[in-house]
Amino acid sequence: MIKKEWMTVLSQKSIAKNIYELTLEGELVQEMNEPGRFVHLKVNGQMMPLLRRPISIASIDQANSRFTMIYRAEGEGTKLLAEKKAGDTVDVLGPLGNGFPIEEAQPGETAILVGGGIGVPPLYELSKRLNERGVKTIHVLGFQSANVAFYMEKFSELGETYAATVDGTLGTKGFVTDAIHQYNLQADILYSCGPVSMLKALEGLHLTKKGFISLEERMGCGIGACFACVCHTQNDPTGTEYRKVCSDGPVFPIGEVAL
Amino acid sequence: MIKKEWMTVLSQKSIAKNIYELTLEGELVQEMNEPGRFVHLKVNGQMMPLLRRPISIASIDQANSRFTMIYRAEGEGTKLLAEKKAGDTVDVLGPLGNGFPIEEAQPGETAILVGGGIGVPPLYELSKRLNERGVKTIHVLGFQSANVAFYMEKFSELGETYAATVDGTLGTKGFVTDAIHQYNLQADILYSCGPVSMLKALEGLHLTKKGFISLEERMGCGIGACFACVCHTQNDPTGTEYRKVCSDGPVFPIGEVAL
Amino acid sequence: MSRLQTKLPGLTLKNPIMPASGCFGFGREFSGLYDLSVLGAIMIKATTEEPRFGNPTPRVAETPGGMLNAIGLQNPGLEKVVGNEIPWLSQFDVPIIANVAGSQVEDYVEVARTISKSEYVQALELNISCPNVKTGGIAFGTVPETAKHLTKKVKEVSDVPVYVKLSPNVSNIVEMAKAVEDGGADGLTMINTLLGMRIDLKTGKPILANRTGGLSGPAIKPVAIRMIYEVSQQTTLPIIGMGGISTVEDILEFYMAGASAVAVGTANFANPFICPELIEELDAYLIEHNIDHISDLTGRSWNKDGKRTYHCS
Amino acid sequence: MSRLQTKLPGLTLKNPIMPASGCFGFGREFSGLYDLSVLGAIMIKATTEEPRFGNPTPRVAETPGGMLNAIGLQNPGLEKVVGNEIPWLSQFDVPIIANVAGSQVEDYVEVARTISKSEYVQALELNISCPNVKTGGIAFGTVPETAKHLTKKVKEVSDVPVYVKLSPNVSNIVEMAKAVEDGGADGLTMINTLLGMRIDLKTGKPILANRTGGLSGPAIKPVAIRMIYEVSQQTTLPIIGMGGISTVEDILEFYMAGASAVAVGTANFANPFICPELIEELDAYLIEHNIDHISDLTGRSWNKDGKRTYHCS
Ligand SMILES: Cc1cc2nc3c(=O)[nH]c(=O)nc-3n(C[C@H](O)[C@H](O)[C@H](O)COP(=O)(O)OP(=O)(O)OC[C@H]3O[C@@H](n4cnc5c(N)ncnc54)[C@H](O)[C@@H]3O)c2cc1C
Ligand SMILES: Cc1cc2nc3c(=O)[nH]c(=O)nc-3n(C[C@H](O)[C@H](O)[C@H](O)COP(=O)(O)OP(=O)(O)OC[C@H]3O[C@@H](n4cnc5c(N)ncnc54)[C@H](O)[C@@H]3O)c2cc1C
Ligand SMILES: Cc1cc2nc3c(=O)[nH]c(=O)nc-3n(C[C@H](O)[C@H](O)[C@H](O)COP(=O)(O)O)c2cc1C
Ligand SMILES: Cc1cc2nc3c(=O)[nH]c(=O)nc-3n(C[C@H](O)[C@H](O)[C@H](O)COP(=O)(O)O)c2cc1C
Ligand code: FES
Ligand code: FES
Repeated sequence: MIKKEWMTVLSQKSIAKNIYELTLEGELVQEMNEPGRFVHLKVNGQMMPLLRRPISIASIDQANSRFTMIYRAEGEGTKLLAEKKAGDTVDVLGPLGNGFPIEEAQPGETAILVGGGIGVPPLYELSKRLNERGVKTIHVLGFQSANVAFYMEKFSELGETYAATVDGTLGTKGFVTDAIHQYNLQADILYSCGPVSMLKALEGLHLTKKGFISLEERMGCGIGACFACVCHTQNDPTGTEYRKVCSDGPVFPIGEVAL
Repeated sequence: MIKKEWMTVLSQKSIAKNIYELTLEGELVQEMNEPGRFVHLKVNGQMMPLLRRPISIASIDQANSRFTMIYRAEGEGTKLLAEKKAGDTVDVLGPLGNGFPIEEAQPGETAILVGGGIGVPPLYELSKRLNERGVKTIHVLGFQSANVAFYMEKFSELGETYAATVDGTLGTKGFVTDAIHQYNLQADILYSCGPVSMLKALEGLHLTKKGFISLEERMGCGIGACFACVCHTQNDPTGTEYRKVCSDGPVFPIGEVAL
Repeated sequence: MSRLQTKLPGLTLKNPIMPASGCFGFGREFSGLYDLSVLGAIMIKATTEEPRFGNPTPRVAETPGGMLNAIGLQNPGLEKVVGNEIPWLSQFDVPIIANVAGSQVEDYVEVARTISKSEYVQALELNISCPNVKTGGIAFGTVPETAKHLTKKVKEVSDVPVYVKLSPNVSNIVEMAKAVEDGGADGLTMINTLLGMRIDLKTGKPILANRTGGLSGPAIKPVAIRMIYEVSQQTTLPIIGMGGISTVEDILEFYMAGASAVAVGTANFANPFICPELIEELDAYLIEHNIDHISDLTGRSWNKDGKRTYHCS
Repeated sequence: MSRLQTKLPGLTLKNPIMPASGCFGFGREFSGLYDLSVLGAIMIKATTEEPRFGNPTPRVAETPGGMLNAIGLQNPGLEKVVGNEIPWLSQFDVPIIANVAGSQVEDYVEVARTISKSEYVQALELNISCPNVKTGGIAFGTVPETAKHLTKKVKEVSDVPVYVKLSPNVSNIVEMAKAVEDGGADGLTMINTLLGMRIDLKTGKPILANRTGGLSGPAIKPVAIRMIYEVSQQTTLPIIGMGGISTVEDILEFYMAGASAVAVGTANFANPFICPELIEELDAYLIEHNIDHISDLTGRSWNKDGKRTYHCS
């Protein structure tokens, strides 16, 4: 169920240039069942900034009623969020959307998890869950540069992990697709989150039979009521059929929505 | 000279219902020479609230580069101000306007200082200075009720002090003018700050030959550039002659401006 | 909560607070958050004759104290709205106000005719402030004669009272209000959004794919208050006020300006529970301030009595 | 700072940042805070033929992300402005743009004639967005023909280029801009304030004694950007943009929308040092981003080149 709660900041730390890891505590964590869902945050109790910010759930610790997000402090809202200290509170609406279906990967199969930039975070909880299920995970993480890369070690603990950076300062120089080619990576199922250009390139690779991608879109309500975040379907790319990223997604099977 | 400085909160405490005493530290205090001038405060570094808030200087401690204000937390801005804690900073523009002329009271004379509500604070520094100059001070302080009264003891230390409250919970029941009548108070010079209705009533009393009153008006710039805070003069009550409360005032000789 | 009960043409409302059109879809999503029966009414998303996908994304952008949207009237079309959405919503004990849009007079007339015949629809809200209309451009909402004509045509076919939603993008809002009053409108809803734009400094292009969009939220409240103040003194039509409402104080301000009910749009995004919260807080406020009935406040800023034609009977 | 130097009709500016009319008086007060010679120009307070006291107080009210003002064109009158204020201001090395107001065509013409003959005035800004005009009401700023006629009459008598200040309270800003272009305007300044109101809940009355006032500040920025975007594509007149500017990012947004210079109004109240600060920051921004000249950004949102007629020569 979707809830709204003032959750308490347990810790906040900078883990790369402008990248923060924020852990919150509260009841709402009990509703978090699936990797790939997101929360919608109001960074203060004031009128500005007006809108909530959608941020993915990066890892869940239900036993302790905590969850962690990783985000880039860039605009007005995320910069204010980065100022929060342990003990402060944050207004959280969530969990929202539909996550990555882990049941689509069978125990013994190999899943390739491909993330780009701030699309990486939701793959972390996903990888943990897949591994628990006995699915082997390969991680390919793309960043602009080494100084904004994060969680390489954490992913390495869960499976093979490759990096690609645009400037070559970490891993393969280039994009995640370059790393996939370089290491000739193979898998049964693909899970991905990142910029549309990356998702498109991955779709074009036809690397696996099954695949799931997570989209980003500017949002109003975050719950499916305002039609801010819709996209066309591949079935009806110019017609009136649509999906809402916030409530039908953000995760879709490859081939469902027009990128 | 008018300066703008991020000053540091030394202390903030609630001294009556919704009434706060706030002490700030910084260079700007060196510019504060006269009682009755004010500062223009931006309560945060954000876009809302947009405008500064004018608050009187209640007492000045130049040796320690500190000054104190007393204000009522009522609207959006003053409520945010009330949240400031020691160590926080406040954006202060000032000192602004022209204060109470202490040289108009001669040593040995008696000054009556009449304040109403949040008009009381600037009279405190004034009273200290008059006493230093050898002027005897009588204080008449009007409040709605005992629970919003403040600084009665501090004023008592400087001279005879009378209270008037609308509900009679402290001192004379009624207005400051009732207290003045009740105790048949007499003086050589009047200094007053408070609501216009009170200033008008005082003007009507013709209690002293000389008198100075401090006005309030909604302000834009606070420095005399925007014409937000003008008032007519008694010489030309419907014409184009005017005074700006922020830069010609807030203190005017009785009889100068139309109330 | 009888001090909140509100009677307007075609509508008997438990309370005068309702979600504004386009910010609440057809209620399905919010029904998962709270019981929609607590609401005064629901203004459903604009309905057009044919299904519409709307504009490309991005469709929203944030601005200082407000937001821009260019949804482009996305909706499943008249048939599905009347066949599925409205009947589904009728399970709740809450009046439905159907927002009617179109590209030309005939479209509006067709939608109004059909949707007003739905047994669950209590009133229409004629959206003449849409920037995407084909014939006449924004003329429906900015040219008095055109607005009057449209209102008349819709009134001829509607089985329920018709509220006309005014656009603030005009020099003379009173003239527009009088025109639709002449056209037979039963009430007004105001204001729709102000036309605005934001540019993304990284790309140098407008953030919205549609380039311009409608500005809503607290930033536009002073414009809404001013327009309701002007119009409420010059027409006898009841006004459902909207534009930046997010607190009880805002609601009181709209009433004092001249509103007889209010709608909450953008604030639902920051706090999806805002409508039920405001309903409770407004009731508490009236009790605390010994106000017998919310309608006593209508027009208080210009009318000593504060009594108007439309209030609880 | 040659990358900031800006040439506009009648004006050679060290930089394109100037205080907006009405927010800076005649410069006396701000001259005590910093050297006015750093400014690109100064738009002085509106001048009318006769001295004016303006409206009763309160004259300002705060709104979400903005403020309302109803100063009512208080000024010492043409004679004193030309005789005292302008000569005093001429001690600074900064172009003066005189804001001209009036109640009827003849007033504007008279003020324009006299003030444009002052050796210190480089350009006029025709304020046709004042809500207090006698003849024709707000017609000067909202009826294209009237605006065109006025512009023409003023152009006939003015010794310096005439910029017309457009009101945002219209349905079609392009039509207004084209009308004053036809009337012979040399440039546009936009936008003036949106008409708004706030009600004091304690008294139930409007906060402003004048009841309505002009809305300025960040809240109106999206409206300004939209209008400049539209107008800059449809006329060849250079635009001095304003409406909510308080950061360098805001200035860039105005340029990308189509402005060739900018003015800062309300932000001077929150931070009286804002103009010199923005001038330094803008220069630093251009250096950091390898932008040769600020004018390269003009119209970038709709024009690939971003080059327009008016820029540094
Ligand atoms: C489902 C989903 C999950 C996300 N998960 C993460 C995450 O885990 N970590 C992370 O760093 N970022 C994530 N993002 C992106 C994040 O929402 C934006 O970076 C953030 O909203 C920008 O806010 P701001 O205050 O920095 O920028 P501003 O420019 O101040 O934002 C202004 C408005 O635009 C919206 N906006 C701006 N950029 C984006 C964007 N890229 N996507 C969506 N809305 C945007 C904001 O939400 C806000 O409404 C996610 C986005 C979506 C849709
Ligand atoms: C010269 C001067 C000295 C003052 N000294 C004091 C003082 O020492 N202690 C104190 O408590 N108050 C003082 N005031 C009044 C104080 O400025 C207001 O109470 C305060 O600005 C209200 O702000 P707010 O955020 O509470 O209210 P809001 O309603 O949020 O204010 C909105 C806007 O209206 C203005 N405003 C509202 N009420 C007033 C008012 N009464 N006077 C002027 N502007 C107002 C605010 O400054 C702001 O711009 C003084 C006013 C003036 C003009
Ligand atoms: C995302 C969004 C979609 C909207 N869609 C519609 C619509 O379909 N029909 C309509 O009449 N108004 C629509 N509006 C306007 C609102 O109903 C309302 O008039 C306006 O937003 C002002 O109120 P607010 O400031 O409370 O949002 C929409 C507003 C927003 C923000
Ligand atoms: C207090 C005040 C007084 C103003 N006086 C004038 C004026 O005399 N003439 C004029 O053309 N515009 C006047 N304006 C409008 C501004 O010049 C400017 O167009 C408007 O405020 C938008 O810019 P901003 O948001 O940066 O303030 C005034 C604005 C304010 C806030
Ligand atoms: S954000 Fe409102 S429908 Fe998706
Ligand atoms: S507040 Fe601007 S002139 Fe006084």
